Amino acid sequence: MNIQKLKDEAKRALGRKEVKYLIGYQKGSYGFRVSPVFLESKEELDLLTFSPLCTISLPNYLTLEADLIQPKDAKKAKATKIALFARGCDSRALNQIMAEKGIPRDKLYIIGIPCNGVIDLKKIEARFPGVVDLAEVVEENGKYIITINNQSHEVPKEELIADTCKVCQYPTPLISNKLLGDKVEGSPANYDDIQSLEEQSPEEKWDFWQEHFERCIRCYACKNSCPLCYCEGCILDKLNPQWIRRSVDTSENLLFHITRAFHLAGRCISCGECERVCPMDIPLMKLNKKMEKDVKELFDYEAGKDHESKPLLTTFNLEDPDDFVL
Amino acid sequence: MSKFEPNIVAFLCNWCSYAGADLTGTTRTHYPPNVKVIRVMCTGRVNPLFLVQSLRQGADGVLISGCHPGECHYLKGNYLARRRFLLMKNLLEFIGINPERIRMSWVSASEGKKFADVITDVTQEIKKIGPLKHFKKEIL
Amino acid sequence: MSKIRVGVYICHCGVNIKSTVDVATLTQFASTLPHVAVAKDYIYLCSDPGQELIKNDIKEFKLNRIVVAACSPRMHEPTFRKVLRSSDINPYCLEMANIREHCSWVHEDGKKATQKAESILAASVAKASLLEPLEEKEVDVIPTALVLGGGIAGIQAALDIADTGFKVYLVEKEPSIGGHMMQLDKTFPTLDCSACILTPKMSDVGNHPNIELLTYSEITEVKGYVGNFKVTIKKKPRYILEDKCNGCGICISYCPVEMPDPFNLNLSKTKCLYIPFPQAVPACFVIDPNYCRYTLRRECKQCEPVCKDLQAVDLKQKEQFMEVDVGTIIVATGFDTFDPNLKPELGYGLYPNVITGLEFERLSSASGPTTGDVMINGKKPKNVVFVHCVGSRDKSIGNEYCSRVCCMYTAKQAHLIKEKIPDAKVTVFYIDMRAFGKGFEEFYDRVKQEGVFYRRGNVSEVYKRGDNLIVRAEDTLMGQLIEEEADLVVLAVGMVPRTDSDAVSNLLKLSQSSDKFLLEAHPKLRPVDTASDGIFLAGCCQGPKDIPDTVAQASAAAAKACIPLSQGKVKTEAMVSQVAEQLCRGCGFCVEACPYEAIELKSIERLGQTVEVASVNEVLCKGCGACAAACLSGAIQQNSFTDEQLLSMIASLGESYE
Amino acid sequence: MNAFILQKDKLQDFLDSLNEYQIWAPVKRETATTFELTKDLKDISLDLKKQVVVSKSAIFPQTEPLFTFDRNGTPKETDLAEQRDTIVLGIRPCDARSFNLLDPVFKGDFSDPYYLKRRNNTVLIGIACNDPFLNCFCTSIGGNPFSQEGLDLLFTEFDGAFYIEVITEKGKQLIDITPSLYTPATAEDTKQKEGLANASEGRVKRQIDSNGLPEKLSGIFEHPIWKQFASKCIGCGICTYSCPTCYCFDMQDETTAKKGRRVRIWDSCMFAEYTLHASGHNPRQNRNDRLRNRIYHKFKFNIDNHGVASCVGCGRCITLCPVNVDLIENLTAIKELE
Repeated sequence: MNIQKLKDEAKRALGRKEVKYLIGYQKGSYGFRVSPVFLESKEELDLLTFSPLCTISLPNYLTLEADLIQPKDAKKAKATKIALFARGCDSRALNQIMAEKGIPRDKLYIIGIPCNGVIDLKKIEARFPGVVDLAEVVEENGKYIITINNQSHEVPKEELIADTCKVCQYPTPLISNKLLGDKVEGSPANYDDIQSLEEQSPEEKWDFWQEHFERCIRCYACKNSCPLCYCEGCILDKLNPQWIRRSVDTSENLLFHITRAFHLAGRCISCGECERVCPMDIPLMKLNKKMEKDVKELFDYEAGKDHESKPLLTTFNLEDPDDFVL
Repeated sequence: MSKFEPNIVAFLCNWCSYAGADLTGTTRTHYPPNVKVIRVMCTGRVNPLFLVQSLRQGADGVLISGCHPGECHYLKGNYLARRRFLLMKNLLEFIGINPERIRMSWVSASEGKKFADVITDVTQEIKKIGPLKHFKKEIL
Repeated sequence: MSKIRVGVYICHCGVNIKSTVDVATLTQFASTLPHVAVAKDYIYLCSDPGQELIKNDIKEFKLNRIVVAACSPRMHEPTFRKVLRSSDINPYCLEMANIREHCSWVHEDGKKATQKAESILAASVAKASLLEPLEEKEVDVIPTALVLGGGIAGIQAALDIADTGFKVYLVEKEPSIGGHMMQLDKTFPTLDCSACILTPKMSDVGNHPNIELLTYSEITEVKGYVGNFKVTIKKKPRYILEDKCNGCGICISYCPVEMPDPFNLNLSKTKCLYIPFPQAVPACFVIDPNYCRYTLRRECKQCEPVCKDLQAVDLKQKEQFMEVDVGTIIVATGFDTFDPNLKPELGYGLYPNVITGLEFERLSSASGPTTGDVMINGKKPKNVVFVHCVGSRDKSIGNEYCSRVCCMYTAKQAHLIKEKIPDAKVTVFYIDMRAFGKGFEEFYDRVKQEGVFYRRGNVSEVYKRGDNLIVRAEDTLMGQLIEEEADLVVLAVGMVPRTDSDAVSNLLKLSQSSDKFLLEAHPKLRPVDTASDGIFLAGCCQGPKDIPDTVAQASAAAAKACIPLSQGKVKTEAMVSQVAEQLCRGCGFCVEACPYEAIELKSIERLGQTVEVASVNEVLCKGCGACAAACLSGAIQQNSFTDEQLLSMIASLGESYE
Repeated sequence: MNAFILQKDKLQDFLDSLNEYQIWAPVKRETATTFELTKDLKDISLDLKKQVVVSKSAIFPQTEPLFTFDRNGTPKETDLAEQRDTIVLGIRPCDARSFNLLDPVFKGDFSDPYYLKRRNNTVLIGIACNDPFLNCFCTSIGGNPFSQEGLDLLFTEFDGAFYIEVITEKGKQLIDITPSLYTPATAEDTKQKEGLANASEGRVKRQIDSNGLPEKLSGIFEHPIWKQFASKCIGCGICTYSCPTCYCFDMQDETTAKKGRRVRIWDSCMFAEYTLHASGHNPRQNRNDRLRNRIYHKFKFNIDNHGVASCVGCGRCITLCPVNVDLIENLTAIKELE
């Protein structure tokens, strides 16, 4: 993605009087990190960056509890729109949020960016440990050119790209006010790793998951980083009734992850944030992908395909599978 | 077979399956005493999380039973339940819970015999697989 | 809030419970449960002394929640709710523990049954201690009814309601009321003329001051709830003004277009400006826009000038919509006859001398295309074969039910053949003969004595050999294959739900049984009610039936429909859903999940922001709880079935009480 | 006290010599590295990175049952006598130092028997950081990659051996179990260790200037900078759950239909529910209120109350933050405010 094109488009967006601010990415505070940024004026445009390191889900910021950005420019006091960059998965998140009335379409100005995948931070930080100085990454011909302290390294894309991006079906935004750059072809639906787990015996499956659930520390980073987890009051926080005990043990953790995965069934848009942010490396996307696969195969439904679709679990088809019912 | 007596929680809709279960009683048709019933007005009320909550609270299996397709007292509750249930069942199966523990049936108000058959079948299947060990049954 | 004090009452039900469940142990167990202030057992709790026991205890122990461990709540919940109400406790603070139908009657081992009863009871106590008092609201009833369908069922229902003194809208989609009954020749088993007994009722309808007849009309939308339905009705254009046309019929001769006559099942022709049949109510003509040259191509217009005095012809008429407010609705939309094209082996549509029973009625009717002579290709048939159960009791086409009228109408038609063509050979192939009604068996006997051959056999094929038809069947009594020659084959087609049955069910939010007929609220005890309060069923829309049954059901439905109308008020469901606005994100999942459009989003202020939250119309809500299961944050809850209450039962049942 | 050398091939023997104790140690799992109560000594892996789950769980566990009760309401307290003597092995010097910062909380106005019992019967064996990790800033907040503070023994990894500094009597007792495993360290060894220490200290890249922070913070409670910091915060609990000095907890009664228990569970001031009142009012309604509180607590209130910042410079909150909320960046910005 040509950064200048991006800035030009951001400039145009910020020039609109109805746009309150723009959510984009800026360079992070160290190493490979990138940070979200909230731009209110054209003067701040130089902060903008865009690279395969930009993993953080920007749509997530539309649904956080309170908008902390207060326009400094008095003229923008009445502006209602938020502009933001959106890749394929982000656009699906936006569609899904809009379909669930999380934000109205007319409050968004979406700058779509076809996406070639993002880097898994855990992978790159393992490959180049201890990098504090800001590093830069560009993608060229199937390789990442990584510049650290003026020294560049080439790594094949395969080795660093986030797993979820490898099987991304919708890299090109499905909704946008302005689409920058050329369409990127998505990969066909691929659920090989889900299938191989499905084929195992109940005991083997449980062995696999038990080891993961046992580790969870319930920091809720998965929940909070998810652009689709934004209930007004999460049932996990409730005391009356208490759906999940606060005790951190395999049993309650299992309950938490089932609840989370189920609440995302037909809603998860496969951005992979939950898994990327998990400090305990729990393969959460396996749960989400399992739901995605079933929802698609059983009910011919995909989350975030358009911003007016009906929710999966409040609708039905007369022909829905029935053979499991006694 | 072992002496394991499974504890099974069943969610029955008021209009069909609960009435069907009543009929089973009226006709004195016997079935195993392992299943305990929670009455809801409609299977559409059954939050799929109730299934997993039942398991974590100590049940070895769960059953949802409602009206046959098209016969829902509330028009579509059983269709909604069918969809929600299937997804939850698949999710639980995916993490290693035997799908035999999570069952659904259509039992109408006139199918007292079928209700007894369903309960007998569900109980026997769960007896075969044994107690559920994924959730800690005691918090102490 | 006062402290929760639960009273637990365990019924012996004579020996019904006591002989299996150890009630003494159960009572002792109950007294150890949390919040239980008193636990007692009694021989018959539903008896007056049993009810008194509870009432006295409520006072003495200051109880505010009651658990009755006895029979099914479907049996005696109303009884014990009354006990609570009369003791000034909210009737919804009652929980029934079903230890009879679900325990003592289905288990033999007393020890295990007692343990299970303990589990059931503990869960009920857990829920009871969380129950909240609920309020039943009252709404006014609009003292008007709407009857949908103007066949004999709708006619009877409309007349009964109108005679009771309430206004009725009778909506019929055809140009005249009368329905299928009007097409019949004679009626079994009494052989009185169908039209003769029906037409007086039709004119009663036309003349009744309380009936507003809306023919050639359909309902397009139904909103609201019992007592306050808002129904939108579409009046299709007749192109003849009903209030001006006097039925003189001069215009007909000027109409140059012929079309198949729908009343005669296309067996004859009529003009496209027509009256369905001479006795039609209203006696008003109609122009079929699918044939009229003016409506199709803006040509012709010959009829208009003819009616210059009355000016009743209006070829520019448009469809009109009207909205009516009614308190109750009766659905009497009738049936279709089975389409025998779905059984191609019977040769219908292929051979003109294979006809349906209803077509036979028109052939035999004095007002029919042959003025009552049974003629095929201008000849009187000599060999007539009737085939029973066409489209009924037939798994291969998905209709497992018996249509209940075909045996008898075939007998009647066989009799008519014998009457009109005495030398004809009449053979009836039947599977089982069902002559269950008053006078039916006698009539069947009479027909047999008239020389009609009844052969028990499944017809497998009708085919042509030379000029004649051959009906091939297996005689299941003789166990041999037989072939019967015929020059007329009459298929006793059964009744099927109307093609618009799905549409009606969607409009009125009615359930259908698996055969697609509309579903009654209870097959035995509420046969004319539906699951939707204030909507009742009459006639064959609910399932096949003959004329007397239809009329009886129509009168029953009318009586039921008049109850709210005469009471003037109805109580609404108390176990409705409620929204905790502070937890609601306004996603609208509940709105989608609700089968009754009882939930909508409304704007509220929250922390200085305008946000949308769900809002329940408590009158529309029927208390199914689908919304509560759809809500991710638990913001919407169904009264008496809240997450907290159900989870408390789940937690309790998870325990072992062994 | 003195120092010893343990050859690496004797490490297993060393671990075996500790069989009277239960051992918390870094464990290499199939997919992640954790710090846990080891089931098998073979799982222990000392060459691991800084663990996500901090070693504080060994003494201040995430979930701690305090007592149980039955339906009659009779409580049964957790029997502290059943606590086994514990070794925490492979703890980093910053993490070891954190216990000294936690102690005033658990034995201040009120003595917490659960914490103190564990604290007293736990031996801390540290491993010095030959290489500082990403975002380590211990040296600018009173710590050091080779600091002995709070430790009983400190291991420094040499090529084929560990250099063991005996810091306390408790530590000495461990060495005395099987003295034959060790050889006394030579002056050469000590010099080598000091060389490693100096080199490591020099490689700590990130720094903060914590001087004058409490004073600075006093004047900026309502400053818009908090909204700016928090605008990208997503409100998860990683920073606090991974922090070795965070000690906030919640008390919960967990019940089944027949019995229950009271448990103490870590809580996070970054969760909205942390300060949510029963009335529905929340004094820290927004993310900026919560992020501000976290920084105030660590760099003002704790200094006011205990004379030291509640931070050991481990950098976990920075490294693990999913959205690059960077404590050092924030503190630096605060220092630079007019």
